[in-house]
Amino acid sequence: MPYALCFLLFMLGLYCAVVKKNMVKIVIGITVMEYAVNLFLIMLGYRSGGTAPIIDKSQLDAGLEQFISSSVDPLPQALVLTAIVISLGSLALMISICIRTYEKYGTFDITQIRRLKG
Amino acid sequence: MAIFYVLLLFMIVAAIIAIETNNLLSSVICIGAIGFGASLMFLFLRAPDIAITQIVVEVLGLIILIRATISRDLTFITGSKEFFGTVISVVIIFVIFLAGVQVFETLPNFGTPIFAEVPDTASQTYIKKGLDDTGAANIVASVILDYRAYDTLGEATVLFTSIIGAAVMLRKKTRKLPEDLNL
Amino acid sequence: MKGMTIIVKTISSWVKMLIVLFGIYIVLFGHLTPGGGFAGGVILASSYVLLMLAFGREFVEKDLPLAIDSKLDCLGALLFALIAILGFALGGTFFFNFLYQKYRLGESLRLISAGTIPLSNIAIGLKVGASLFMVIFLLSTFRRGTSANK
Amino acid sequence: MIIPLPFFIAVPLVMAFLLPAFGRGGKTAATLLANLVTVFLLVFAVASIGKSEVYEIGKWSIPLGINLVLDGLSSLMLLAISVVSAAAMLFSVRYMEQYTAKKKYLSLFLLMVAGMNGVVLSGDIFNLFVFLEIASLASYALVGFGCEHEELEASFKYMVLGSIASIFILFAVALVYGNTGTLNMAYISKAIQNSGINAGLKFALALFIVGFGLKAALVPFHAWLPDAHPSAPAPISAMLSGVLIKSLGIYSLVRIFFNVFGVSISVSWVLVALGVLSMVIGVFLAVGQWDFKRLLAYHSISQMGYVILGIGIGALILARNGKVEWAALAILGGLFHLVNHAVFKSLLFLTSGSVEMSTGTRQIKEMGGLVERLPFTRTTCTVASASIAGIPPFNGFWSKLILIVAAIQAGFLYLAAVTIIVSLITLISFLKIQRYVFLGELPENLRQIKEHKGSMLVAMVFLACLCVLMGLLVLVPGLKASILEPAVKVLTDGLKYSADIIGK
Repeated sequence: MPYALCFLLFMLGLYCAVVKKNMVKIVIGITVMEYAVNLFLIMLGYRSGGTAPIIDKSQLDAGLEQFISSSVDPLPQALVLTAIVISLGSLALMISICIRTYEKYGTFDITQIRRLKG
Repeated sequence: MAIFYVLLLFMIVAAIIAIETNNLLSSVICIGAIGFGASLMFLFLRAPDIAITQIVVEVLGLIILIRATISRDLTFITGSKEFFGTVISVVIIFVIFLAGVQVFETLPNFGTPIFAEVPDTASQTYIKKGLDDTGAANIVASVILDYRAYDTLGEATVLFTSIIGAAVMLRKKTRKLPEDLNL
Repeated sequence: MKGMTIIVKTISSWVKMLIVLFGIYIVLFGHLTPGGGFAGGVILASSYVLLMLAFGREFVEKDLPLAIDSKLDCLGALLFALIAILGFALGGTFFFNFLYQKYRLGESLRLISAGTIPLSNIAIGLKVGASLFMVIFLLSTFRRGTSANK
Repeated sequence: MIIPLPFFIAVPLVMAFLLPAFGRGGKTAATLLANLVTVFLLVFAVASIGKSEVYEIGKWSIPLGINLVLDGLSSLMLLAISVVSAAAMLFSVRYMEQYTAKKKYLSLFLLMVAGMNGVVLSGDIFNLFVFLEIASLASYALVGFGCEHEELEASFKYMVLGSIASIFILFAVALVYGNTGTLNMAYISKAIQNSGINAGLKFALALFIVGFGLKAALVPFHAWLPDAHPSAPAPISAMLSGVLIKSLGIYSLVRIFFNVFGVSISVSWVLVALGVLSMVIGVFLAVGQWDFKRLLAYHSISQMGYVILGIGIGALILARNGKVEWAALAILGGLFHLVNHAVFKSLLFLTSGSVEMSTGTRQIKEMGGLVERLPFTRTTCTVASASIAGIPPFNGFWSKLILIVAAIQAGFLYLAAVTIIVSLITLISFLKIQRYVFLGELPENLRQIKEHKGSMLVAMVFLACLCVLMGLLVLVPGLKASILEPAVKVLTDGLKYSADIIGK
């Protein structure tokens, strides 16, 4: 069930990116989609009542069995760390394109920015 | 468990407001709300690394987004909406949603991750041997900077690319004048 | 933009130190505690963003010129690539954790442990900090030109 | 001799990190170094022909670490990428003098090349996504490099659709991970063979098709291409049309479909349908265009249809357990057309750039009689046009012939007929270019223009020679056996991929 809510968030972002006519809104839609995917990945690795995949002194002294049987999946976390930075990079590039376009056209409305046909 | 539903619903409500409001600034602020919701969610999902990264990235991302909207002439969206097109898109997206929701039943239930069910997955090895193999107590760090360091090189490169790209897009003079061309 | 009042300036120049310290801590202890190069790098960048908001762009431009910032960006990326290539030169494969696998440097749960991981964190922190500061600086210095036509 | 595989990525990356740090005077040195890198990559791509290798990064055995895989298909793609990038880089030396920020341009160019090399060598599905993002982000910035009205609009459109495609791919990766618990392609394939494809994996495959289809601009996902490719500077158009849509779109799709998920009849029909749609709609949209580069861009969609059609027919035969030789012939046609298209389409875009730089316009109607002023450009353009229209003995003829023969052999007579008709319309469209651009009367305002020689000319002649000679790739058995057949074998072997990788 949490997966379905996460997918709903993804679809809301997709709706915003596809339907809206304002450049900043489109960027916002894409950002929402990225959040949804990141959340989905982390959820995949969650273990009920689990611990974070970081070993501290007390766990090391107690032997690692406890840690091994309760740690959540570290791999999706590594992937999401990568994905977050990628989305930040693409956000920066997208916003620069938006600002430059605004400077040229004086509007964020893509219905008014339509020099290219089809 | 309940906390996840609360946070997810909070994020969905914030997303709906962000999408439907006509004021770009409040839209951006709602994005901030989603981001902080996601950060809290990461914390409860036992991913402190991601929570920290998400929250700091969120702050910078908000600064970038606000920079795009503020100090522009219009922060309000005007203009008509194409009713027919919107309805069709909503219907299509709703159908994809209904089709997609079935898919999640093939996944293991929430709270019982796949890596613990299938024998010999990479993640199990990371947890068991991560400290011995790489010497890092933070298993996530050992994954991103040792086991899968190559991904991280790619990720740093993505950031580098986007910064160079942004510098290219925002440069002042873009073309040389014909008299400057010495061909 | 001349910046804000003297109170804000004074406080933010103190707070900036703390943020930089915190960022460095996050970067250096990335292999032991949550955090790491990315989070730390973003925190480092935000300290300069704070300065920029409080003092104005010209001040920051003097403190950390854009030319140097972009060189730092390249340097961070190159350092990370260098770690990868050193792994090749000393261990035979790309990204080989030569310091840990070969020389067994440091002991577990200490600052100096985990071989190349802290070094990679430092390189990434440098790179991320420099590049994110640069993009915000660029975005905020970009002024609407006169060529906007409707 | 073969260099360690990561160097295909590391060398352009390190150079790309280095170039923006050069001082004011370093432009010539930067250009020289960037050209050296592309030539270096070309040399080593040629040296890697016929080899196959699995490289485990950081000495972590899979699935712990990430592996790079060099097999026939990757090495074919590497060859195509390095040939086109060497020519486009050479062309840029002079062409990009029109713009400022050349060092940043060179850096982005090399990042794009590194991203594409990373995609074709990667054996890990998430790693493939990361490198796909590098190449995509670099291409978004390069499309808008001129920062004029149309360029910005095209760049934004491209970036929005491209980002949505990337997120779809990431979501599909997440679904695959959630269902199989691994990210390595070989292990995913093994898990799928053990437990079969469930609904989640089917949905992931659908997302992959949409995502990679968007990147490859197959009809109905083509909306961005006719804007983005003409707006970019000419060498970048050549790179985008020549190799980017192939390595990010077609290669990734084919790799995942054939080697990871395994061929199935329904998806093969989807590929055939996408191929026919792209072929027909692309060419009809192209005929009516009067903008030189826009016309070429629509032809790219159409020609990508040929590639995906050939591969789709091959997949269909394999999925029906038909004769492997027939499937191999269809796939050979598709892959050979892919390589040929990389060469002749990038040549066409380079010639259009040369024409645009001399005349200052892209509108075909404003040109005419350029054969007097631009004789070399005209010759190379004629060679490329003959290739794309499928006139013997140029390379396009051979691949189209193979495709038609394969379609007839497999019993798809109507597909063969469509292929021939589309080819004829392509011919008409390029006769139009010859007629209005190079023949006819020279307009008054173009009397004084002169041809740009030097590096631009060298790049064009290099590609034109390849257009003439590449027929040998199928005619000489030795070349065929060392370059094309290993690539075909990777696809016809299908799911044996995982056993090969895990076994090594």
